[in-house]
Amino acid sequence: MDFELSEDQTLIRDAVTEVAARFDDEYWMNKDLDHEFPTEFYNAMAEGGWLGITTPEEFGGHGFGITEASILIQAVAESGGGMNAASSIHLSIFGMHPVIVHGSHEMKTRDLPRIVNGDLHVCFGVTEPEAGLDTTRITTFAKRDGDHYVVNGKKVWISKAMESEKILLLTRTAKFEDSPKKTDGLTLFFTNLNRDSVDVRPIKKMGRNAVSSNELFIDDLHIPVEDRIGEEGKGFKYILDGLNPERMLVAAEALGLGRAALRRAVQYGKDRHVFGRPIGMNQGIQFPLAESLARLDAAELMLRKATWLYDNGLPCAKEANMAKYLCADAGFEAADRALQTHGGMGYSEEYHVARYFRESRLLRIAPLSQEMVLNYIGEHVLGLPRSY
Amino acid sequence: MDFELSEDQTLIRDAVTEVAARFDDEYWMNKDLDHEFPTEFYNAMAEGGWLGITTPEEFGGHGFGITEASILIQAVAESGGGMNAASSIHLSIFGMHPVIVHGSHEMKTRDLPRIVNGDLHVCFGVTEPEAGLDTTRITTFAKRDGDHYVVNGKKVWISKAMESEKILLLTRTAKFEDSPKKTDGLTLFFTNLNRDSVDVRPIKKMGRNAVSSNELFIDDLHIPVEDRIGEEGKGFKYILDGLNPERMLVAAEALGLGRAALRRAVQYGKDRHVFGRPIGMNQGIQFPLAESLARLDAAELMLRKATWLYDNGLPCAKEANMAKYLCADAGFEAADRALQTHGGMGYSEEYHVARYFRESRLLRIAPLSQEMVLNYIGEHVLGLPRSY
Amino acid sequence: MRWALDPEQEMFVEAFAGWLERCASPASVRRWLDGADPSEFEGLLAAEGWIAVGVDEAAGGQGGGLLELALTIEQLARRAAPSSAWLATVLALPALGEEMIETVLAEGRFAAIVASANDPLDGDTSAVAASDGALTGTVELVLGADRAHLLVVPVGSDLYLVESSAKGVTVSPRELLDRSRTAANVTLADASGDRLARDATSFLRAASLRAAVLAAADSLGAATRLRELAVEYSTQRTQFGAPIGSFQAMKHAAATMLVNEEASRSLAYYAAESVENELPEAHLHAAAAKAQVAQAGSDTAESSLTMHGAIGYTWEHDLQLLYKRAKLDVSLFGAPARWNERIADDLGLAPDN
Amino acid sequence: MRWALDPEQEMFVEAFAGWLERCASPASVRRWLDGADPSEFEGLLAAEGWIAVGVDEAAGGQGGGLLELALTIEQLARRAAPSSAWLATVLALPALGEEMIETVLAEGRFAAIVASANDPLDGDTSAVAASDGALTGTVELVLGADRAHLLVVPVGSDLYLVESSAKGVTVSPRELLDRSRTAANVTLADASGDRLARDATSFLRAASLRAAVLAAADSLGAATRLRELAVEYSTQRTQFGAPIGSFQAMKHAAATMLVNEEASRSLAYYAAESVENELPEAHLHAAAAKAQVAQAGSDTAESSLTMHGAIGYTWEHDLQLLYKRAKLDVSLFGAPARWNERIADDLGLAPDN
Repeated sequence: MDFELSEDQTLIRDAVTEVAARFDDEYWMNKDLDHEFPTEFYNAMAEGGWLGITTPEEFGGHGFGITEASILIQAVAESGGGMNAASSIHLSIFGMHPVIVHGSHEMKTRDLPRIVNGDLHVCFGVTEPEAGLDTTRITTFAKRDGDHYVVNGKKVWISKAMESEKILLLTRTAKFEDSPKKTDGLTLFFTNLNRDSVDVRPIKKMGRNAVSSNELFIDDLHIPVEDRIGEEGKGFKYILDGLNPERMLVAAEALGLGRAALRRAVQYGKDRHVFGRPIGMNQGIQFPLAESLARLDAAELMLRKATWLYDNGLPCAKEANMAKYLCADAGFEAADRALQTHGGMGYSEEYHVARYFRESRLLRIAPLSQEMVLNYIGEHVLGLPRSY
Repeated sequence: MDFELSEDQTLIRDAVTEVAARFDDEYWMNKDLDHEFPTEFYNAMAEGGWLGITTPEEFGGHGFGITEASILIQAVAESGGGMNAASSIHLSIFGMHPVIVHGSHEMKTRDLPRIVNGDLHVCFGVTEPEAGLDTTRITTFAKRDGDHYVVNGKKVWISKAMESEKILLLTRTAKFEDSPKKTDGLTLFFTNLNRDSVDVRPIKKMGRNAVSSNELFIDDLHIPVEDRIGEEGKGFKYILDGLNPERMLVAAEALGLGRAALRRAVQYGKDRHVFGRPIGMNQGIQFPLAESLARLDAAELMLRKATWLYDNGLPCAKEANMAKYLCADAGFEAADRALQTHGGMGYSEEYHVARYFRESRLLRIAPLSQEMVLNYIGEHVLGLPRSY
Repeated sequence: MRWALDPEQEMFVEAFAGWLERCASPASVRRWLDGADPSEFEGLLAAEGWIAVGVDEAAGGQGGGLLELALTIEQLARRAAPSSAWLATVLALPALGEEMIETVLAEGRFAAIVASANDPLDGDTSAVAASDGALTGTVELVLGADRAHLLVVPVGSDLYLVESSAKGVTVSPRELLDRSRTAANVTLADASGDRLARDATSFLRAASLRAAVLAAADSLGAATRLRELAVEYSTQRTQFGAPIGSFQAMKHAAATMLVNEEASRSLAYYAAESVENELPEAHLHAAAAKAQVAQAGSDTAESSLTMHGAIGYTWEHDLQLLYKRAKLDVSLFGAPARWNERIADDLGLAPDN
Repeated sequence: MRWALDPEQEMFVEAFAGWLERCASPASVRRWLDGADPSEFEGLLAAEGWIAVGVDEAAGGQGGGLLELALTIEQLARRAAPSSAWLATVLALPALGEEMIETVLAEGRFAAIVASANDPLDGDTSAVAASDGALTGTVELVLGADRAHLLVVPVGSDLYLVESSAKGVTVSPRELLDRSRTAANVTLADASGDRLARDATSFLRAASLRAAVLAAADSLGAATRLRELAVEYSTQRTQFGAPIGSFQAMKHAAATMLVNEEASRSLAYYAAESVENELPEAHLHAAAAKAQVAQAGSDTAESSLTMHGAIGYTWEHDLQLLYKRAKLDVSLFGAPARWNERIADDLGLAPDN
């Protein structure tokens, strides 16, 4: 065993932390209040070459693994940028995985370099209102018509669709009821998010307001065949590949957010004096913060193990799920305690910990609920019968 | 980073698991109920050479580190032997550290091989009723008289004193009030537990009853100077060296115990049918068990990191404390949930999970309370002011 | 609205507590528990009429209702006194007719409902089958069955009365970690029973609510004593040069115990009156009392042990008796999860998937 | 013993709920909250006399006590209706004489006690100093100060009445995440005030207990609605081919909400009556209600959001209003930890180390 980060990894963490530090909490607070995409931050990350951290070198990237990607995104969230910062670049960092593995050479040559240089904003179109967590139940349909497909349907919770030029779009090319296996008949595209055929409506939400979440109403969207990724009907499999790394990135974001909240709480505990002594001297304040640190550190180790397994081609579903659960849990707990450390005042828009709290709460729900993770562990790790 | 156990470590874990598996839950239940030392188990461990896992090779041991020792003791606890199994060998495994580092060559040559072969049982005499967690407050006094010391005082919570031939005994050779620093004036001995001068009285307790806990009434115990470890007045420092490894071993025991409890709970969840279906199908049963697994796994990673740091000569106090906290917490939680999975019936002497529960509860109190760990993290890691 | 016990209830508590002070000293309790023989104390409880609390005076009882029973068990729990015979009997008595109750009380006999103490008492009643008054079947973990002379056996929607000394009745004691309560498996093999006039369904429904309230009150009593012990210890014990009660974590723990206790008392007494008066939401009040009071009692047990440190883990210290009692009360007559299932059904949620 | 609200109280709740149904529709509430302008609703509350609940009829009030106030705020919270002006006023009024109260009510004016909403109201009173009736000092985060015409200012053991429009008074609104309540910092710079006849210490002591009970009742109201929304949603939403209400984790969550709600209702109402009647342990009952009811409300908020999933996180869904309301109630007028400190002091533990 070896618990030390590699030299590259340490460099990445430090360099990204340095870039992110240029954008302070005020910046993020304002972006959040104004519901405004953090373009300056995004550009700084692109200029630093960080958007291509996992893109193969032949397409302009660095070719690093999920370990480095998770270190990067954690540093970004931990800076105080939280989910606003992370979501603005999340898809660029690892979302192109299906394109990299299964896309045509033309697609890769055409699109990947533009993602690396920040020119091309992308979003991920999977979830639908009626399907919920059961992806195979999506109904957005792509009907083949000569050299293109005609797509109709509705998507929901599509992050950054407002700001995106292209979308990674999951559709059905065969209906659920006509497919031999429920995971058959799904087809993945990477195509232009043509506003003439797609109505993009942002959803107002409790937090992470700098990056939009959207409903997509897709009405006869024409997609050229060459925008299809891999084979028709194999889309679910291509998405599945990315599921565990996705969990790891979300875990990293939750972790960073929790550390940001804890940092503020500890500082407040030192600075704020009541009856002539810092409130952090109170065990009622100090113990919960100390415990949060222990839980964050342990969750981070699980995340590191998960990314290490993935990068080494070993099975990692158990660890990816656990990392998501533990990081989301420890992150939210830290944010909640930070709020409490700040007294009720923490529950005021003026304090950044309230923003961290709202964002970290989201990570327990989406993109995967804590309960679904427990279902996974119960069924696939402990071997208990399926409970739902 | 690298999350794989070495070949040696895997071998140790598997071999110890195999030895421990010869002693089933009934064995431990009976030893516990009868308050009887598990001699057969102890002998089997001695015969396998396991008692010398950290003893240097020149004194008959294997010369492994705390990583291997913690893997060993975890496997022993995890077998179902729990704290009874672990406590029967705990001191032999790593407790001789002060002797190995600071003892005279004569002492080492005389005693260490007998510890490795199991012939010499030892105990650790530090805690006193009035001193509690504040070791510098002990008052057992060793007065120099020519070529020996004369010791008087009282010790409490001395595990295995009943069964031990020798004791590692911490005394004061200068009173607290006469010492320039409160950590000065303490002196450590490794000497015979002479029953003529020491009255050993077992304390009845809620659990871990196969290995005694004792009060020691020391009345004019004569200790030859050559039984002193290192210099007079430096005893605290010698003990301090072993504090972090001690926390790691306790963490490993708590972890093993938690895994034993979880294993039983999962099995019961599969086997027990109510209304025609296994109770493990209920999310109310399944989710807590799944979460416990995640917490145990994360705590184990913290423990591994702590032992890795120690074995590599790196600072490890933060991780050692966190490992103790997380393992004791996750272990107790798992035992508590195992009890609940068994219904109220789990709260019956007949079920092994009740034994695990009693033992794991002890580990949150002793040898170091969870609150003291939080004090450490709050003060020394987060940099908050001392709270007590 | 009455915001305190009425004077009669207060006198009752005082009288019973005083009696316990005399008749159930800590040393006596130790003797009964360590010796696993509570019969001396049970005999006293019966002889002095404490077991007739909650029974109409017309049936030879002392009067009072579920609240008085709750007050009784609260005091018993506070001293970790053996309670199975008493508790099983007061729960079983309402199944019998007035005349029979009078006889049972007069003879100092004990009774028990043959249903698992792990579950709400109105669970499955199919374990025992009846054929011409001959009963056959096994029920595990019946509270106080080992102490009972009379067994009230649910069979479908009927109730039968069986003498525990009758042919075909086997009562196998079970060992509980909490030695202040006892339980046994009851096996009936063609045992003869008399069918009682009461309908099993309504009787067990009421009994399950009464049992939930009494388990809550039991936990409350144990928690009260656990809090007293912790506060007392924390003013005496010093660490790092100061009484441990001066450390903030200890203060918060002690205050939380007291706050929980006050809340628990309101909940338990309110639930007792609600069940007694058959309020429409009595089942929710009983479930709330069971879940919250027992959980609070368990939390207090943990806190008290934590505050005591290792001394609390010793066999000689009374803490362990109360700790185990509070812990058992969580699952006694149905863990919160079991009660939740019923309430979920009431909420109109879909049946299990 | 009264185990339900009396008919008059029930009629009161019905009338007020009906009035809210008409005058505070979800759309109106949205408008008030999103526009950060609750004045329309506040005006209605005053004009229709709802703010005079809990005030003696002799002083122009509607009669009733703390329980009636608790019932009122429970209904307000259930709809996430703006409540600071109302709450601040009912807490401040008892500082004034009967005649003045009558005038204030008749004129539809609002009042507020100048003390931090973060702490129990009877905290430090040294923030403001008086010199010949001229007051100077700053108090942060005063609930409803931005809505108040009159400020009741504690200065040591005295109370002063200050017009918020007076010279030297600066009221700076603070932004809370929960938009259904508002707060402000109050700065006085040689502001002139009239000394009131009431002693600050006893007034604030009583006010702090009343505030704790009302924060608890507020949380209870929010929790009730959060539970209703969750149950409704779980019967409609399907996942994996079944309504999510059929999954056991959902059922347990829903049942736990309901059980918590019942327990909370008992605790909050009991504490209201205990404080109203100045029972010796009223402070414990208030602290218990504050700690447990607000915590249960916060738990319900979490569960309800979890049951809803992402839809509950949207701005358009009412859940977020109630979620934030329940969360704020935990710290409003003192987080449980703050109350615990006082109780620990009562327990006779040593002072802080």
